[in-house]
Amino acid sequence: MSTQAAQLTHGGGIADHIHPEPQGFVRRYVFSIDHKIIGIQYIITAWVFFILAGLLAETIRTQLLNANGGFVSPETYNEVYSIHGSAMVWLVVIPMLTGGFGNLIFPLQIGARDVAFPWLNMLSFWIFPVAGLMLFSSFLMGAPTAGWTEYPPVSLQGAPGTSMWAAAIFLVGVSSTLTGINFVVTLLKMRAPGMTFTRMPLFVWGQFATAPLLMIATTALAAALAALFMERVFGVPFYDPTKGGSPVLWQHMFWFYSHPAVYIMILPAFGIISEVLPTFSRKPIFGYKLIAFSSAAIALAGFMVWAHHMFTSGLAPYLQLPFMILTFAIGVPTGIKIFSWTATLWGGKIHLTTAMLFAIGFIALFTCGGITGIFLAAVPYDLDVHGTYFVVAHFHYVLVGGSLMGIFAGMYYWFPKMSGRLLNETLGKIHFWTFFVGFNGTFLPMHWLGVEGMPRWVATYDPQFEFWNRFASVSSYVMGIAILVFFVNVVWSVRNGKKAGPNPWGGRTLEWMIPSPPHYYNFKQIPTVYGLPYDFSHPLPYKGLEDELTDTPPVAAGAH
Amino acid sequence: MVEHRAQPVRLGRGFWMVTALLAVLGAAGIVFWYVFPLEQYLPAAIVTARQVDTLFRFMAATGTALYVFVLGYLVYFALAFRVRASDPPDAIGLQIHDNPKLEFWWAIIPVLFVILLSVVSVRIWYEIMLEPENGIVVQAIGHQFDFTFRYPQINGEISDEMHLPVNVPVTLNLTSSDVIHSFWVPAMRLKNDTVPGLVTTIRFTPRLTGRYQIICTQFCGVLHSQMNKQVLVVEDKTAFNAWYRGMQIKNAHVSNALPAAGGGAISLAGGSAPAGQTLFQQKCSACHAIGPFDQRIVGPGLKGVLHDPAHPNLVNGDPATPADVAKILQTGYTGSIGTMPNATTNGLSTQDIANLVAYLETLK
Amino acid sequence: MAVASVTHAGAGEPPADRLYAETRELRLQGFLLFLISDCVLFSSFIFAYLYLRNSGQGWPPPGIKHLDVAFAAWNSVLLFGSGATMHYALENWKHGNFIKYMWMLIFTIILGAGFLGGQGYEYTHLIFGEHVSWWGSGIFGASFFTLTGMHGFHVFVGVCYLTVLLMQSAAGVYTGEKYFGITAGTLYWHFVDVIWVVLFSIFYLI
Amino acid sequence: MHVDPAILERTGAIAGGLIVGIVAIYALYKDWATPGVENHVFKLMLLLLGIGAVLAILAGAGVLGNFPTA
Repeated sequence: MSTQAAQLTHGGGIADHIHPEPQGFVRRYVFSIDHKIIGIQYIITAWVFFILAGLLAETIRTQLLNANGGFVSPETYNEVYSIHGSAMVWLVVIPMLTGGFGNLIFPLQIGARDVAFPWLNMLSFWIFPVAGLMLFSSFLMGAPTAGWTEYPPVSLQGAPGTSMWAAAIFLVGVSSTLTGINFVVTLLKMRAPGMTFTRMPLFVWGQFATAPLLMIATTALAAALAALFMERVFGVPFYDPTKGGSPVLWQHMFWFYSHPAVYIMILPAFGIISEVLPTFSRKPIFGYKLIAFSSAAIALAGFMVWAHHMFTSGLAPYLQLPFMILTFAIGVPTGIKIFSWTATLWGGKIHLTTAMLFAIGFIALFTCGGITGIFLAAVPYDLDVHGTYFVVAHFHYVLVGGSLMGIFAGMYYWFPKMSGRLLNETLGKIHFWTFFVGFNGTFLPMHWLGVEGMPRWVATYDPQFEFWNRFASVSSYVMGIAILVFFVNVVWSVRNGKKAGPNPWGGRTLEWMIPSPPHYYNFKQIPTVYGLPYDFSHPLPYKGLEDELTDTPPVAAGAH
Repeated sequence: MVEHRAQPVRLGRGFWMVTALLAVLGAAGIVFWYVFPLEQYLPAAIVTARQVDTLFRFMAATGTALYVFVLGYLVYFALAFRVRASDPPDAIGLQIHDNPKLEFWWAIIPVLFVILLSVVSVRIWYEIMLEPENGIVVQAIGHQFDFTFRYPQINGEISDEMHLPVNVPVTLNLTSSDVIHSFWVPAMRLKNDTVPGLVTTIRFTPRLTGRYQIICTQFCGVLHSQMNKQVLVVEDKTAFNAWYRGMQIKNAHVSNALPAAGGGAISLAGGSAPAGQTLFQQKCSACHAIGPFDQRIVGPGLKGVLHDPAHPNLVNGDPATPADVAKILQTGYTGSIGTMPNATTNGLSTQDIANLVAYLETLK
Repeated sequence: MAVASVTHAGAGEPPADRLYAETRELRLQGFLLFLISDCVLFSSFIFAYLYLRNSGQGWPPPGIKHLDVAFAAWNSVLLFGSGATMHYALENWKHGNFIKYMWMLIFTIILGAGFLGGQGYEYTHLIFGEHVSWWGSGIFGASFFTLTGMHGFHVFVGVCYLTVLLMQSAAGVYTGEKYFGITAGTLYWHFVDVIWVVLFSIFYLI
Repeated sequence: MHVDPAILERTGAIAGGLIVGIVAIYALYKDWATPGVENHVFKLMLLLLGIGAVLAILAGAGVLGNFPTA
């Protein structure tokens, strides 16, 4: 079917259908089927888990203040970093970017009244906090200790909590899969009239590249986890070599999911950046099509490189080269994106708001993480630094310097659409600079710690590394303070922040054309789209939005 | 959007000055990585370690240069094009959508770089993979939580230090008795996992005498952090031979984890190979392939176990004798390469054992 | 244009109710995507099975009895037949022969239940037969019972769903153009069949 | 007289396989022109169903999967 045919048109269809507004606190704010409320629920839940996982991170750094540890026992330490990793990946970054900002923003940006399956949406949200609690409750019965990757056979020896971990991650997977299905259908079927693929905002493109990954890759992980669970609980041999199983099988199945998962965690952040940059440069994004299609290319290629996590796992040598070269190749579309973002700044009228600072910080830090990623993709060098702190530094530059910075940019940019108010800019700038300094202080030294021979997953380490570890730990406390500032800012601004009005930033995508926070039905009338949103010198490419900011009732409200 | 094409898109003097500055900084970065004395911080103990360093210098230099430019332009643009107080509130930037020529070039340049990097890495990869096979064969076995080492003609497992002669090619067979560990010597810039039920091999040639730390880099249990106590000693030939002979004498009495045969030796006379073959299919082939030693299922492959002198022996330096095999079949085996149940568990009569040995004799 | 796409997806003539037609379109796509991800779940386990199977050891492992191909073939025919009947159930619905539709649905349910019975019979023989190969006993049991068990569960769910469908149809829930439930049931049932085609060949034939 | 159940199963498999296969292919031929997403899926499924029937026939006839039962 053609792109056009996939879109809605007016005349008695979904485009003009408005559900009656749900009444009562529970139906509105707890078991709500409104994508905006669900998005906010996701974001809040994810931040709560972020606090817990962040405390675990500070525990890790405190343990590493001294070469011989001593803050917590090695057992506890192993549990702490395992849960820290799992929680940050599955309970914070992925839900925040897909379920959270995805739900909150992209239906608005494509001019829809809700996602395709609101009830499914509610279901997949409510699975998520349950799974999160299960994950953290594994502490009570002895949490998993083998890191977020839980390689067998050592994870087969792990404490009972490991089974709980597997079950929890399985549930998160179900939630993501449902979200993925929901988003794909919404994106294919519920775009406003005239919103062709090449007119979609880039955040939508980010979600569009991510949703299929959520839908497909996560299921592969579900299988691996189910097998691990069965082997641990019922003794069904899949991974145990003494029963004919293969430990390497887990690594294949796990990374076949977890490499796409890396893109699940970064592509939506790319999208956020690609919205923030043009808005605050008052300038079209540079090379719209390149950015959009490179997202798709990265998502696709993400399925073909998983074994680059397994260069030292006894993988057949002839398999190493294709995976190495394919991984190098992914650097190309990523590099193109970075160049395009940088070029977007050139000749703009740049407003250095907090969101913009975070966007620029994102490019700076993510580029560093990307370059070290190329290092690790080169087999000969990976054979050296694999499993060392160099790897830790690399993926924290990508996930904290990349995804988390993107999330912060999104928080400052779209906070009006959640609360109707602006976050405080002064606190925001303090937050940015302390975070930026603290982040680099924490993770930059890890590069040379790894190269000089400090392995991952260690509760104690060689005294020669003590200085830089202390440096990193102290800097991590600075990061902690920055996060504190952020939460103070949020809590304060929800009540006392400056009223935002519909469009505080001069944005041109559809979500800025309607009041903040939007009505439950989003649009009084579904607009018709005539072009890309980013032409600042043009009149807005939308029709049918005249009444949005007046108090006329919505068209066809209460129909059906 | 046609009217925007008309807009003058001119790069100002500031841009070129900044570009020049960044070029200087980038060049400085490149020079830095090529003069940086890596080996002062981490000696290159084996031949290929220097190639890995070459690769590292290459990637670090190009990466730094690239990063300097991205970061520099980022900061410069952000400052140079920020809104001034003088700007009207609705001021907009230059409405440039794209620039095909520019995009073409910055798509092509990374592609070329990727090709170049692939060529470099593949060449170095070959040098690592194609290290000579002749020379000394050592087996390193990962345990929770240490490594042990087996040498030809030395009984038992050496668990404190791993000795190697300098300038002699080494074939290191890695395996594990419990979970996945990873054998890493930072000074060798080389690591590989020790996977239970699998034998992985790395080859290298030590080029510097000295003592180097062996570190486990794959989480293997609660004391993983402690699994870095072993030392790799690279020493000259005479010192190595002295140590080697010393170990042979010291471990002469070590029984190689092979318990004394209960109930005296089994008479292997009258063993029938065909009967043994059927038996092998039923009782043994679940764990043992009829293939080379490396072809692991659970236990090692048994092809040529009694003939091939190059077969990594089950027990010690001497090629396994029928009596050894009979003992193992009778009393079972517990050691670094795994665990094998004894005759009672396997339900083997002495005649069965005789048949099996007779069959194994036929595997040449 | 959307009208066109919607009518195409339906049985033929343009639908009376535009909102239903578009909602149906969404549900259809969602359901297909669900089947795709379910397919990935099966594929992962199949990958695991083939990976373990080729990990050096002969197959099936010594001491494990070969599966009873003749019986499995017969049993598979039951399931495949149910696929055919289900297809004609939908066809009959589209052409408005309600009675035939009901009969076809009933046949489908019977055949599906028959397949489940056959699987139960096979399981009991494998588990209590002379060559014990329960799933704790090794990778053969693990992969065989996991995959066929998973598929059996899908069949079970399908039978239940079709039964509900039968009752709903009897109660006249589905009318004229509004029969997405039946379409979904057919899709799901076909999916279960096709998965079995794969499992049958990888476990019994190669 | 006593009949080996395997014979019955095999004949049943062949006969049933023939019926299902013919029905599936015929349905496929009839639906060939139908437009729309789910109809395309149906056609794919019918094709695979036919293949399944063929496999069943071959298995029943002992062409495929005739292992020496250990």
